[in-house]
Amino acid sequence: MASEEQSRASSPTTELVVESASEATPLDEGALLLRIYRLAVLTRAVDERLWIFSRQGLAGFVLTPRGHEVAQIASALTLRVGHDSAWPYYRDMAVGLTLGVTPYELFLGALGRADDPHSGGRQLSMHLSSPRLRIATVSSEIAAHLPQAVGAAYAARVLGQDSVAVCWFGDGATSEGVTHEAMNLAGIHRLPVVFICENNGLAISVPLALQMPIASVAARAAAYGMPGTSVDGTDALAVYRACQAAMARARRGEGPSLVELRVPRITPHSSQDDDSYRSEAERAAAAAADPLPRLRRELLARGGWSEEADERLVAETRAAVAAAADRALAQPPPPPERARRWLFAGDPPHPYLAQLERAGRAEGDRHG
Amino acid sequence: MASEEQSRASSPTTELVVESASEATPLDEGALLLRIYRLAVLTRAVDERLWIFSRQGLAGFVLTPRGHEVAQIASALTLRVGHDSAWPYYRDMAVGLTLGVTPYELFLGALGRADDPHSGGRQLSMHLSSPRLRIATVSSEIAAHLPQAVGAAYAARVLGQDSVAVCWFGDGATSEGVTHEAMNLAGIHRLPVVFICENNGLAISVPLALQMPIASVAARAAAYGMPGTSVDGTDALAVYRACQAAMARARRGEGPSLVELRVPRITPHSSQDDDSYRSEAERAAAAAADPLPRLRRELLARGGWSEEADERLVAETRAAVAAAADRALAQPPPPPERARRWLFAGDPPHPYLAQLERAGRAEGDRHG
Amino acid sequence: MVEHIAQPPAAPAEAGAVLTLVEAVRAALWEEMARDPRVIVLGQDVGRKGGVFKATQGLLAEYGPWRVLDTPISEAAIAGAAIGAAMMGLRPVAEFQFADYIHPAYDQIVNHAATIRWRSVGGWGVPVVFRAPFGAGVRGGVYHSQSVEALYCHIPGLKVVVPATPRDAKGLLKSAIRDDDPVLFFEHKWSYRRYREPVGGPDELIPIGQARLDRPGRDLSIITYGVGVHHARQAADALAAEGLLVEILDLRTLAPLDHEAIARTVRKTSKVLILHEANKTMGIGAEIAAFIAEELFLDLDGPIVRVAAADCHLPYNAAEEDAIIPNPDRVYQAALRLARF
Amino acid sequence: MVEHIAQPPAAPAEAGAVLTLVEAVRAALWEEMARDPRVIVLGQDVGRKGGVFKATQGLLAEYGPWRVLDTPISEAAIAGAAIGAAMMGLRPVAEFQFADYIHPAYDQIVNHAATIRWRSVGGWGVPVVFRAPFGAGVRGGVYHSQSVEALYCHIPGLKVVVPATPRDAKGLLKSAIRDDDPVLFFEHKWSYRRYREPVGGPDELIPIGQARLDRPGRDLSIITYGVGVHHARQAADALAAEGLLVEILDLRTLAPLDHEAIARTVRKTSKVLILHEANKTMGIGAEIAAFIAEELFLDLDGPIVRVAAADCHLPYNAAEEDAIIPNPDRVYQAALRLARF
Ligand SMILES: Cc1ncc(C[n+]2csc(CCOP(=O)(O)OP(=O)(O)O)c2C)c(N)n1
Ligand SMILES: Cc1ncc(C[n+]2csc(CCOP(=O)(O)OP(=O)(O)O)c2C)c(N)n1
Ligand SMILES: [Mg+2]
Ligand SMILES: [Mg+2]
Repeated sequence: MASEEQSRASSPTTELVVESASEATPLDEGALLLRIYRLAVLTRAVDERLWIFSRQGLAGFVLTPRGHEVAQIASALTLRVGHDSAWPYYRDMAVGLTLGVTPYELFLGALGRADDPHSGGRQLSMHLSSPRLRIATVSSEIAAHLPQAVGAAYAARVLGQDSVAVCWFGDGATSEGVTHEAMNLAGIHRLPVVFICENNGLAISVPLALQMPIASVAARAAAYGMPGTSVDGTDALAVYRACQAAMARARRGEGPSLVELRVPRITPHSSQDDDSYRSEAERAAAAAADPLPRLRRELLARGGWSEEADERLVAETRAAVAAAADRALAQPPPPPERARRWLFAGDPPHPYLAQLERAGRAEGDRHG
Repeated sequence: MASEEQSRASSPTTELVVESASEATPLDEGALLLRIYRLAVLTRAVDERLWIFSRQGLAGFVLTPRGHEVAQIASALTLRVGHDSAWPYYRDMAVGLTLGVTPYELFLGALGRADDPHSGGRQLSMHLSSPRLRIATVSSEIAAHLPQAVGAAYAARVLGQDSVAVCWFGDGATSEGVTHEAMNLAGIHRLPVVFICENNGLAISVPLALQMPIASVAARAAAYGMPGTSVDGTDALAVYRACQAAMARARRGEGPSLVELRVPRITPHSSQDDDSYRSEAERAAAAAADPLPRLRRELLARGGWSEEADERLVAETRAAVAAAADRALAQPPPPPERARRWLFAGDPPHPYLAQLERAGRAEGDRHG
Repeated sequence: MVEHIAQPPAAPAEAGAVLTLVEAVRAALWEEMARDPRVIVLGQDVGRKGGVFKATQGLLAEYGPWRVLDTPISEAAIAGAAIGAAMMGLRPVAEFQFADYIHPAYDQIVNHAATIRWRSVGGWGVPVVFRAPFGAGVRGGVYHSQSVEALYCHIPGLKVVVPATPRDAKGLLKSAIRDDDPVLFFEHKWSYRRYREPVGGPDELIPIGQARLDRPGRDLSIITYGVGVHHARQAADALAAEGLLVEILDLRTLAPLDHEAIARTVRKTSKVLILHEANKTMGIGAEIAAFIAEELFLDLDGPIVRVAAADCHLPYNAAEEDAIIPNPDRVYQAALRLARF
Repeated sequence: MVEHIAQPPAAPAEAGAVLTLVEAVRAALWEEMARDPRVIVLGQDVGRKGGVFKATQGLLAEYGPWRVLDTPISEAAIAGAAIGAAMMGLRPVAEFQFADYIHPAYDQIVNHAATIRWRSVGGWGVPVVFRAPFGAGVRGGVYHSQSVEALYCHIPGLKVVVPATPRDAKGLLKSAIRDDDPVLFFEHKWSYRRYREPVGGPDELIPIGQARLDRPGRDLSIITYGVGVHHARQAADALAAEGLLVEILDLRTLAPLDHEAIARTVRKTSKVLILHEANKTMGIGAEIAAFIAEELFLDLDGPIVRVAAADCHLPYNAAEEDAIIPNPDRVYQAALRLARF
């Protein structure tokens, strides 16, 4: 098949080289953990603020990553930003923050402000989108982005680009027909896709036992001729290694992988949910599995991180997030007459999005 | 869960008890093989006649079971007719003949005659339907009947009926999203479903290697927590045993199974297809795997069957089929003003279908 | 598991109970499940959670997990299993969590539920109800706001019902469950808890296919359904102040349309405004207008006006959403112009 | 594998070549793939077999398996992968083997292809063409006969194109492929090989959104598309014998409708017959009639007549199928009645 000509060996990668998020230098584990921790603290601070907005009636619908942060960050760190394409779902706030989305931009979205570069306030909170960072526009619909990610990987092959498509989704998404179709297509053509399942054991109220007859999502990889790994999604290094291996495999042209990250869902499904279907004990167990305290303890134990540094980080992060929130609050909603803009090509660009794209390109020029 | 109360142990079955197609007495292997062979000869005779109709322009679209006959018959013989529900696809002529559909009825359909009890001439040839035999109405659409079969099995559980839903489909159907959703749902609730894949290695022109990244359909069963077996679909006893085991499992309340029957596709996909995408060698290999000569040789070798008996069977079958064809040819097409009848409940019954149903019920009364 | 089920609320009240629309839906489900053991409910979160809008609350505790099934996120299988179960004698009520997520099941509904009776010359039937909350105004964004009802009205073999009031919701859902054919039943989520009224008792069935004269009038007819009925009432009140008597026809069923009721109101007022929250282009208003322009041309005294959404997806932010969807004031303005034509 | 590919036919001919509709489709694909390496074709049997109607014959040999992809039977993934690939810079042309099997991809098309540009405020675009043979008259039964075009005209963000002639098929498909937004492109399969005409060269683009005056007239307008154009021509010939000059407007694009061209012909003849093979209820004829009844009410001299399928699924047997779908004689009779109104 002519396809063989187009497959190329990817550049060699060693496990703990972070070729992502603006740096491409080797990192030691401690530095990596600290990096993940900083992003997790940032995510938590943004999340806390969103719940406040929600309670104040300022943000209509809050989807929270609480419990998933470390899984999201450690996996997202394995991407080359703006090069690999990212296909997150609605819970992936920390994927966004890791890839370069700012808290200000997230608040613009959650508050439905005109400048929101993701959707101009058209989508619910955390529905990321950034052409510059190659983050595909998130929809609220479960699993629909999986075949799209596979198409992105297919495009990379046709265009001869060394780009991997990375796709995040919940355990609930594994029951959708498109998930099967997407994984199958990726497997047939050994496309560079990494499927990352953030398995929190619940699709809103529906427990895993009512979603699938087997215990492990990763076990399904075999049906698609790809490797499947299941790792503790609160173990930062384990997540990072598993995703890095899957990325390396994709870059070597060996095809897709499925990585299952087992995580707790600490909050209700969303700000609209009451979690009444879980027992007190179940909720407590989820809270006890919070990855943040664990990571903090790990950093302190390793040395090079102190209680004082930690307090400073949290305080500084909160202050920065509060400032971003205030800035976003001061922004206006979209002008009503804009409602039908961008249904089709040819409209003038969204001003703030265009500005970010220009700045991103300029930065890219400097770095390239 | 209250479900447990509703699950009941099914009646014990031994492997070679045919509880189906009007008899429930133990059969020896020889008798079973002969029975399968007779039905295969009948199927072939009907099929031959359909191709003639097609060439004469009398039947618009012929879908042929050639190569699949033994797989279809031996699997269908494991059903209790009118009790288990049958969910065939468009290639399953021999499933129909085995369950009690007559050649005359098939010809009525292929010729688009008013009396066709399956669809009144509304659907293409071989689109079976028989409430009395519990054969669900076949659609031309790949895989769409799989979740419906699962629903039928679910209904049996809710209604406390000891009925299995048996679902036939091609390798092509395994790529559809609904197939995944259906198998998953059946697995979760351990529903009494037998999934039978007639794998002929082709979805029209698309070879298995472009349909799935793994070699075996049966291997996918593991993803749904059910057993999968792959057997040579031209080996009558192997097919029968595999399906019988799956039926027994379903009746015991242990849940669904996936049985892959590997078969040759001897003809082009349909009367509209030219098979130009297969090499001469590929077509020859398919023809060489014809299950009929093999079964005939086996019967002759076992004894109890002779060349003369065989010639007589073929001649008698051909004559009976020709008579049925002539009878069907003499029937009128539907009256045009009937076109919109049966869009909704409340219309008068289809006359010939009603007659068959009445006769079937009467027969059921006698046997019951 | 059972202990974590939300407290089962008391069984629904008798005739005359004053309920919201969503309570009326729940009451209808409850009563029909009590009446007929073949009725089952399936969908995402319908059991342990009782539905994201609580339309199925308490059913799991009352009727058990085989009759109240929490499904995986598999819309095509939800629809397909409901179809197969219906063919084998059950009366499934399949819930889609939002109408916006019914699309993955489109094939099962239009290619199968709609065709099975016809293609088997009456041999098989599909008594399924496909329920879904729909509609805008809740700031739900692209995927929690859609009006999808028109997408099913082109398909023979399907019935499409949209109740506007609690009483109709209860009586129509009961009719839909007892109907021998597939019914799409769309419940406007913005209206779920906004209005209360006395509902009928366990035996009140409201027939599918019959419009309801919501308010008799003289000068102009507003033909509408769902949340449109409430907008029309407000607009009509305001127009009364201008001396205009507006007739409001609540269609209740979109397929089949009640052509006679439409003809009656057109002949009476000769001026027609059609109102729906669904997009204007190819909303059911198109079919109603076409029917009138074809069959009642000589009865018309002015153009047939449509007030509907501005052919756009629906955003989360209020400013843009309000710019797109109809509201009582827009209905008032359009009606005034038409009345003066 | 390569040796079994059907003999690659010669590359498509130049401007003026006399082609059938399906040959014109193939020529457009061939030329656009030659012109732009980002164009790919994917679908079931599009490669080794060259498509069940041979619309893609020879493309695999010419452009290789990465640009001509034989997919599994996964309509949702075909659409979804095309969307994702388009977002990353390709220009995919996704084929559904029959329009009847596009429904499993409905969600990807209406919830994603249609929304992605809008929901990302222009950040992402989806330049995909979704092609499918459609239409009746081939005795294909319920699943090889459907007219599904109307099901996409309610959805903002989608364009819907239906060529009636080979020249239009070629020029419109080329425009669709070069369009930056998703286009549904439906090819009437009964017309695939029935008519031949000279087609345009590699640079002839026929713009999406513009109707074509197929035949100027005076007494009555037939507004139609697809196979309807051919029925209308026959009916118009017969009506000419009665002294009636019929104007035929071929819409070519159903979304967006060419409102100006519709207005021109209505103002000219004041009598309108809308013709389509799709079911009457909620076919695009409904929208056209509603538009006219709303915007051109005073220009009308008679009811707006629709000739369309009788709201039914389509059977395999000829007797019932012919009773359901329109034909030139039915158009003739209805036009005559309208002319005499
Ligand atoms: C196709 C579709 N069906 C239903 C929904 C409604 N819904 C929103 S979130 C959700 C549960 C998703 O669970 P999971 O995929 O495990 O993600 P989690 O929220 O647990 O991270 C459901 C059913 C949806 N968004 N999309
Ligand atoms: C949903 C759907 N998509 C496409 C088709 C067109 N089609 C008809 S038969 C066929 C191939 C089916 O292959 P397989 O399932 O292996 O069955 P086989 O014909 O080989 O027995 C295709 C693609 C269809 N019928 N349904
Ligand atoms: Mg989950
Ligand atoms: Mg096959």
